[in-house]
Amino acid sequence: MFDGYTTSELMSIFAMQGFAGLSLFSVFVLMALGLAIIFGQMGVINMAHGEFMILGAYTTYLTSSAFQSYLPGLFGGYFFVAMLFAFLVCAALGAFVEWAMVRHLYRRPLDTLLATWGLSLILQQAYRTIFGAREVGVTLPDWMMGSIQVTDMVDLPINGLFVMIIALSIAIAVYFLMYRSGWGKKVRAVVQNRPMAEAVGINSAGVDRATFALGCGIAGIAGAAFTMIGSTGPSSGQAYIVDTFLVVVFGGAQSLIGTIVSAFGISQAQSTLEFFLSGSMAKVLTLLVVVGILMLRPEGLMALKIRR
Amino acid sequence: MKDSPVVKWFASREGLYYLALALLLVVVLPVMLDAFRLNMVGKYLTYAFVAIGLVMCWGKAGILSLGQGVFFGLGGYCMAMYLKLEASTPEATAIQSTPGIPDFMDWNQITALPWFWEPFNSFAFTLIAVIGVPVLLALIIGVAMFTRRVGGVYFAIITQAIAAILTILIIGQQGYTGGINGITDLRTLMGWDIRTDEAKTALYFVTVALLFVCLFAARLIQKRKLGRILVAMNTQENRVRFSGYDVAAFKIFVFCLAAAFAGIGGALFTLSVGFMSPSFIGIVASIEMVIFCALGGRLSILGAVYGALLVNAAKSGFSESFPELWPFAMGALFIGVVLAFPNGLAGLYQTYVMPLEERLFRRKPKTDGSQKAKATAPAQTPGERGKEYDPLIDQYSPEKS
Amino acid sequence: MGTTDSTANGRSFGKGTGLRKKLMTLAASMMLATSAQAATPPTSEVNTTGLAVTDDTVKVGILHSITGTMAISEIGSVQAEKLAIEQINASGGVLGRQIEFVQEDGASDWPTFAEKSRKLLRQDNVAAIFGAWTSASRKAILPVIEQFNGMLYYPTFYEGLEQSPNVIYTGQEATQQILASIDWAVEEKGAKTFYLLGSDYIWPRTSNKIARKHIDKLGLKVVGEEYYPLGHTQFNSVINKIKLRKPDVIFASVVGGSNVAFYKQMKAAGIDFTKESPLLLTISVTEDEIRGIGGENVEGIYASMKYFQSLDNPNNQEFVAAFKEAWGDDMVIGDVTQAAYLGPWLWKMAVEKAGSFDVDKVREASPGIEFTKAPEGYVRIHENHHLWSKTRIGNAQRNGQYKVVYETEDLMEPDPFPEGYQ
Amino acid sequence: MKAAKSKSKDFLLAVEGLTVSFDGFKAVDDLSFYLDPNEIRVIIGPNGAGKTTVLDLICGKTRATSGSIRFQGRELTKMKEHQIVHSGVGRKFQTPSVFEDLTVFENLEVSYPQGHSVMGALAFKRDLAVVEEIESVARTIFLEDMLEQPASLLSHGQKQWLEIGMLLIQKPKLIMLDEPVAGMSVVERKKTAELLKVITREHTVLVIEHDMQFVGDIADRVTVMHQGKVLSEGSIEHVKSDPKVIEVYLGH
Repeated sequence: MFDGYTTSELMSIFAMQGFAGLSLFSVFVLMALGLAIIFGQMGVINMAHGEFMILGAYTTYLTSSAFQSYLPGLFGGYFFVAMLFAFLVCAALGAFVEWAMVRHLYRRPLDTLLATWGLSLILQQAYRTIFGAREVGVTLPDWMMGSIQVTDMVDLPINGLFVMIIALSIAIAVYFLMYRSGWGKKVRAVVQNRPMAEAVGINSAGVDRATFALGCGIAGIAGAAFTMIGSTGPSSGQAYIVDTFLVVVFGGAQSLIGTIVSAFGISQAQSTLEFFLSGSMAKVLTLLVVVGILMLRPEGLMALKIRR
Repeated sequence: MKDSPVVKWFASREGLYYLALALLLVVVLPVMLDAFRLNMVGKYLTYAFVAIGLVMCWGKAGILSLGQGVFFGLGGYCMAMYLKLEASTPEATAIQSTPGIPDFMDWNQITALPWFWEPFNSFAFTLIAVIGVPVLLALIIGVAMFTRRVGGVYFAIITQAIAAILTILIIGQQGYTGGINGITDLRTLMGWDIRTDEAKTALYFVTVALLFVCLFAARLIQKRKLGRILVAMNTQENRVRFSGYDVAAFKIFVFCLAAAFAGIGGALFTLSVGFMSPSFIGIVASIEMVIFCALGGRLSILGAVYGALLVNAAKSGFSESFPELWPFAMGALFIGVVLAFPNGLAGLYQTYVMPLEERLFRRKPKTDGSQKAKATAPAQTPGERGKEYDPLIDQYSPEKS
Repeated sequence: MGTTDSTANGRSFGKGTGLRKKLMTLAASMMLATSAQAATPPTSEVNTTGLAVTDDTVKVGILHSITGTMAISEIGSVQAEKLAIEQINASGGVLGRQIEFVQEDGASDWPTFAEKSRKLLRQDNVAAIFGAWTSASRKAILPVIEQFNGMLYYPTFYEGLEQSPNVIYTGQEATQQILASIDWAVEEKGAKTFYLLGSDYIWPRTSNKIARKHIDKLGLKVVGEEYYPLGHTQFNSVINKIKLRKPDVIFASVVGGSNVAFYKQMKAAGIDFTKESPLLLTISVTEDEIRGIGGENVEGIYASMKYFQSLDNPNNQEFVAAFKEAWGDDMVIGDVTQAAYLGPWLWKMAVEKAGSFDVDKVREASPGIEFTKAPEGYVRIHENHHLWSKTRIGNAQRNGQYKVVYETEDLMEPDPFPEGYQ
Repeated sequence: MKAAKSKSKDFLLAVEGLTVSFDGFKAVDDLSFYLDPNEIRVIIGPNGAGKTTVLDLICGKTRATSGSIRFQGRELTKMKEHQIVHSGVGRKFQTPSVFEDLTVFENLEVSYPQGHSVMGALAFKRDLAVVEEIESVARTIFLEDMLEQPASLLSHGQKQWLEIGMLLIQKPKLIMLDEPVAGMSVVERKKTAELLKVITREHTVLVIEHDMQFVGDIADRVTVMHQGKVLSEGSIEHVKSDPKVIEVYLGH
């Protein structure tokens, strides 16, 4: 299939394809980080994760409308404000959901799956009632929609770069929060041994709520970022849920590093296959490979070997 | 006659539950409803097959599959392939560029029937495939997963991924599968027009009959040691393993059983609705099937039947009067059942209705429940022990699920 | 002719200054007027098959998804059909009877469509159904509607390969939409190479099959053909392939949420559609879709449809005004919405031509029906139950509207089973 | 280490060079020991010495990194758990793990060594022989009056006995018990010791225990483990007087 192209053309395409893989990678990382915290660290199967992302996207939409109406001069920078709002709104809803629903189900992980699925139905219909069944168009500041021309053929999309930067910064922030801060220690203590953590004076209910809220908040930021590359509609969130869970499970549920490694592996596989095959077959093959590897190695890529 | 075990069983409390269901499905509903509504009930009942399988697989053995739609769909597709071939006679498809093959193949420039369609010309093969294909896939998945001890949440997510893969595959290979439209416009079964009211009513009764076959099969398993081991496995997998059981084999068995039930349900669905499409294979359909089971009571096979009936009836009813509210109601149902009634309808029945029954039964001391005490004749003992084991009276411990 | 009269009344409604209340009073006075003037034919004459027709009302069904993933697309059709029914009622109804509609939700689920269509035909005994959107939902309804001899008015542009006596297809079938647009791209824009891209289901695949045959016939070249699963949101790889193969035209039939991702990512990858290199020609992006994608992301693309909201003719101006008045100023109207609006009118005219609500008579009366007041201009029902209509090319503007740059001179003949394209 | 003689058919169980490591940490390190038929062997050792891991390795719950476990001449390290059980090894866990949803009778019935395949379990009939066997075991474990009780209603000690009973009914040759008297009252302890005495008439028993009093009551020989290795082995008096043992264990 590469007949008749010059070497420089091919080099450019490979460079662009590498970039495509990287930007898919950052999309996966963004999707999966919030879930890795909620599912990996807390064991809650949050099927409404996609809906939290879309809530972030709608928040961005509202923020952009507000800026257009009231602060048109600052429109270029609204996105940062929107991400903050998205985080706060989603975290607040997350905290509420944890309080009302999830905390009763910590010992029944499969039941969290059903309850959060119910939540996702309700959220979807709520979006439909509030924002209408149609997708909303989120207007982006012009500087975000362009591309940087590196060579004649190589254009790097700015929004792709931007998503990458967000993904990277959030991944680093989460890493420091979970592994380098006192709060992270508490979270891990609660995850590993709840009664013991309580015995040493950790408010485990508070930690749970904050952790769940954090995971939802990150989903919100992901949703905000996805307005740049995807659609914002009541049921857009469902498109992400299978991929997201596979990324987290494939990485080894309890390992954040594993999540990143698996996001990298899956995204590279998918984007390479997409280049050579049709989109549908690429997707099927990628999923099959992931499921196949999971069958051989159920604990995921980076599971801790624990002495039980 | 009076002493025949069958009569005795029907007079027992458990027997009465089955009688009540039979009465409802065979007499009350057909009398009350017109052919159209009865056909809808028949469609709901095809979901009950999946729900019974889920009770065995999830409620009893603790294996939550989010891919039951896959097996339902495969059973349905097998039946649909047979019916489609019957409908695609060279005369009926004369306007096609290749007459005699299903219309969607013609649209996709396929000029000969693909090899894997050929056997579906045979009705006998189709009947075997309806159960065989889902069971075979379940066997492959089961062997791969359970021998490697994949369980719980991981199993749920992997089955979900399998549902996603199959959906994309079926939609993508539309020349062979009918794509997103599915296999439509099915008319006759061995020359018998399945679209008429009479046929639909007849199919309804076939569905009810097969449903009871599956119910009794599930009940038999529950009553046997096999059923006890399934429950035991759910709570103390290691103890079962170190009591000398090959846990994986039992899990594979119950997963295949659930797949077989789902396949039967799917085939009946195709017959009663008249087409099959990939939307039954997907994740949404699969999760909805879990809620039928959860609402009815995840430990009760009878509850599962009522669950499937009620959720679907509510869905139709609600969406006729308040279409916008339906998703809210459905969502609330999920959350409510999980939070407030983890045992579903069967659990509620057990808590509120059974005490009343208890009083009724106590006035008549000559029912079988009174033989609880160790019988003096040792020959009696083996049979009588465990007779109190009722599907509805199972203890449920949510934290172990 | 009754037909012209009633549409004229419809126009007066469209221009009407305001509120629904006014509409209602208008409708009421209209009713009085008709019943006083023209004698309404007795029910026993116009309804011999047990449809839900009384001396002053007739029941029809509206069957679209208002929940689930397809609600996004189908709501516009519901709105258009309701508007048409209101206008028809305001103008005196059909054979002197007011239309009552029973609305059912297909819930984006094909069996539900089948179930609800059975309900409409068996329980509600509706005289006609306006509904379905996706091919899959139509395929699900089709056996039911043929079995119980109902009448379906189906609004969406679709893949063809179908011709049911019980369906009137008010949208375009694939050849109408595709052939003219490729000819246009070749003649006006000098296109030589094409890249075909679509969502993975029957309509894009059939459309691309027709496009490919036509391109072959013209002696030109298809340099890529590609399908993505519905709901797919990552298009970077295909964008790279497009950059590598440098087609003159990207012929796109991506649908739903994927659209948004596709156009945003194209734009971000530095492809400026206004430069027309490559030129993007779509058959799936109506004004409705642009609202979700964002006008700035599709500025410069070309769409081939039979209707654009910006069409400059008096019929359309009235229609757009009435639609906005009924459903809000921020509404946009796409091709399918307009086609859905035709349904009730075409049915009314067929009923009045037949002088009966009986489905068989309505079917017989349908071919040859002309609707001169159609927003798209003029349409006529073909023997094959599809519509004769013009095909137009629109150029997308930043404000989300299309500017019509080309229109076929003659009406395109509908050809659901195109010879040589199968 | 008097058991330095190499493999001989006389041993019921011969563990040689057994090693398992978790991510580099060797929980059991080149461990060897041998059990004679009908012996009661107690393994003691400080926390983390690898005692429970040894039982896990023998019954197949954990897979050895290297080394061999021969039981009546058959290599266990390559067998599946249920095959190990069928070859005659029974194992009781530290925390009582009985089926709380089932009655005592059913608990014992599930363990009855028949109908272990799927189809077998479907066809399994509760005949007179089964009932008699269950009743006899129930007498041994002091639960003959509680057969119809759900296991969830039993006391902690009774659950421990029930689990031992579930092992007995399998008729294993080797019974492995992990801290069988932990959490028991004084009376229950005494009864358990009695029970073990009865059991050893027909079985070889391998016990992990902390309670030195109890160890003294029952043990034929004692193996002391420390950091995954055998520190000392012999009679209770022998190990009690071994200075290495005193230093790491008894001295605390």
